Amino acid sequence: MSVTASSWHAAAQILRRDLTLAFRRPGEWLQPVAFFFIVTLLFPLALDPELSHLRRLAPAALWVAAMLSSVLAIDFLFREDGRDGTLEQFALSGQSFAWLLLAKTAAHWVLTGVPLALAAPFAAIALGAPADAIPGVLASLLLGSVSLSLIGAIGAGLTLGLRRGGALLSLLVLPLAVPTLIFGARATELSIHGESMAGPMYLLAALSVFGVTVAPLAAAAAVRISLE
Amino acid sequence: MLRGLSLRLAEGQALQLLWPNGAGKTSLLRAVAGLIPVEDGQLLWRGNRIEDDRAAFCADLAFLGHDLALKGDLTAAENLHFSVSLRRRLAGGEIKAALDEVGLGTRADALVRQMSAGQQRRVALARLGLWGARLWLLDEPAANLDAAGQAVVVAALARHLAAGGCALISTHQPLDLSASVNRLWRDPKEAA
Amino acid sequence: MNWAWFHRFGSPPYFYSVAGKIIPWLAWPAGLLIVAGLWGGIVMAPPDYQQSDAARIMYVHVPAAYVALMSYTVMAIAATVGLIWRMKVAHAAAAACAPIGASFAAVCLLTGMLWGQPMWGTYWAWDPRLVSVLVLFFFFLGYIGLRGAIDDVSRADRTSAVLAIVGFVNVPIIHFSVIWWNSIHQGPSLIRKGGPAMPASMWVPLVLVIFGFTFYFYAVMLMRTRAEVLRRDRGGSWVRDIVAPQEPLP
Amino acid sequence: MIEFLSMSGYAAYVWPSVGLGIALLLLNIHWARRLHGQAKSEARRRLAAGREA
Repeated sequence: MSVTASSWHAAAQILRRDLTLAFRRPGEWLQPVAFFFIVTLLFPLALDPELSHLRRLAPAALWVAAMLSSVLAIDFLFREDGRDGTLEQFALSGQSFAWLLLAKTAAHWVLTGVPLALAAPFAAIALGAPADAIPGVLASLLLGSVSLSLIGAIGAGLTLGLRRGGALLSLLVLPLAVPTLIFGARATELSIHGESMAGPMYLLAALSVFGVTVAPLAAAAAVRISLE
Repeated sequence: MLRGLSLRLAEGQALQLLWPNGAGKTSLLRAVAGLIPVEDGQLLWRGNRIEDDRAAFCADLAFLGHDLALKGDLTAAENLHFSVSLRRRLAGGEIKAALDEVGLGTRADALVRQMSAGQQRRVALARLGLWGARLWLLDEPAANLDAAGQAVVVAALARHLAAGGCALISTHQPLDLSASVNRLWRDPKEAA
Repeated sequence: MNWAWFHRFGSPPYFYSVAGKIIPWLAWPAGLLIVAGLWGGIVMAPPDYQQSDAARIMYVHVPAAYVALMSYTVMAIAATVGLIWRMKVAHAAAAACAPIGASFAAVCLLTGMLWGQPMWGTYWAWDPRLVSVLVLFFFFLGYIGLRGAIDDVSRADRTSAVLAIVGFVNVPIIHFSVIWWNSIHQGPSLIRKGGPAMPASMWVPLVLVIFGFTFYFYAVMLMRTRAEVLRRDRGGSWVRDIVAPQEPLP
Repeated sequence: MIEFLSMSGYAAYVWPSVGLGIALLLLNIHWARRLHGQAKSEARRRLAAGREA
């Protein structure tokens, strides 16, 4: 993957276009955030609403909800561009295909990962986390959602040729996301207890870096096959 | 699946594939573009094997398939701006001029979703000129177009060929491109 | 080095006939090794001084875990070969590995649970190795699901090959993250580490069963691959000679 | 003999495990053979259909 000035230009165009499209149709990216809220807020209803109990559960609830809503959102990542021929034009643009898909994944992260991370502190407070934990919760979900989006891009590429990704997509993506869940939930837990979350955050960052190098290549290979 | 094909295009030449439906016109165009792997055989562009330098070939290539790669929620001008920017930087006024050429100058700021199928195809045709590619691969370029729209295709092709480009065009309906196209290929079994 | 043999294996009729000849040479040693190993482990070996006779579950559990991991490795290698050299036989082999691996992973999990109940007092403990095998099991399911969801054989082959490779890259990451996770909040009461080194009367049968299972895996894998190759080439002329050799041509 | 079968009280865990292991080996052979049989019969059907056509 060779990245030149014109590839940066192309990537910026993809980001700009996807953000423009999203703002013209806000429903699509608001839905996963709403879903995230609903799932986290189901936990107190299913459990007992004692805040000290909920606090123990908060990291798990936040991260399971984040993973589910990210899988829900990822199905849209390549689907529309695949259907209307845009991905074909990406493949024929002369730019590195993996690079363009990485740009699309980045746009997707801005539209789903960032809102999710911004919503998480509210959900965390509702689950009994102290206000001091807000920066930690925000940071851990912000970083963790990067690798969730990248793993999701692989899954979205693999299921692009299918009529519906659905349950199969989650079966492919969720096992791959186990490390993200472990380190992310641990980071959130530490921040809720007011301890240093540096350790798991480094590991989350490592996962993201690894994802940036591997996921676009795998997604590009899978998408190319589905374009035939 | 296609077998035993051989064809050659020179500068300023356009070849119209008038094969019957299901003969593999689309597959041939997609294979030339590199979207489908060629199992046996080779593709040369300017004398070099395409897989040796795909980026250079893609820079010379404009592909217009069944799917127009237009976003309904973007305007015609925004769509053009995006698809050209993937390849090169645009100068001011280029998009306006290109839309004028396909007769959509007044519709530049209309959402593509609100256009008719024929108008959408014209937007896609405007893109071809902006790319500045040498080789056009057009799959049914005149689908959904009325007589005036077909004239737009013919004029665009004529400009392209006069500038030294070449084109490979598939049409199943009797589209008269004789004003610009100089070779016809009616049956995949004939050699061309 | 001469690679002609490698390319010959890419030809379905050659593979079909050679694999057919190899299978008995794998199956007989497999049967002998497994019978000898199980006999040695379950009848002859002394009971473990800590776990008593429950430790005999090991003679099924450990080899099953080993084969599950091995079949994932073989699947990823076959998928890579298929993707790089466009070799249909390799894709067929990768497809053959998944159901076998899934069944061995399932048995590994079930026997692990049967071992856990008397030893740990619970059928399921969040032991990192058990969790890793569980994730491996889900990988196999996802692979089988993806393959089944794509109708076009060639596309199914290559798409699932990408998944196999991605999963293979991730298996070690998942394994280590699970160990790390386990070390931060697992109570120490459940899992006893190692115990004393085993006497030869215990580990020799275990090694025999592991070798036996390995031979068995390759035999069954080749059987499935042959079936898969036959199914894909069902219109080919060599298939006609196999399924209806006596009938004269019209 | 009964002492051996009782596995010093762990019979309920040991024997099902051994059973699972043996069932696993037999079933995998059975499935592989069935797959082969299906592939053959399908090829035969195709061949017959090809001759009639």
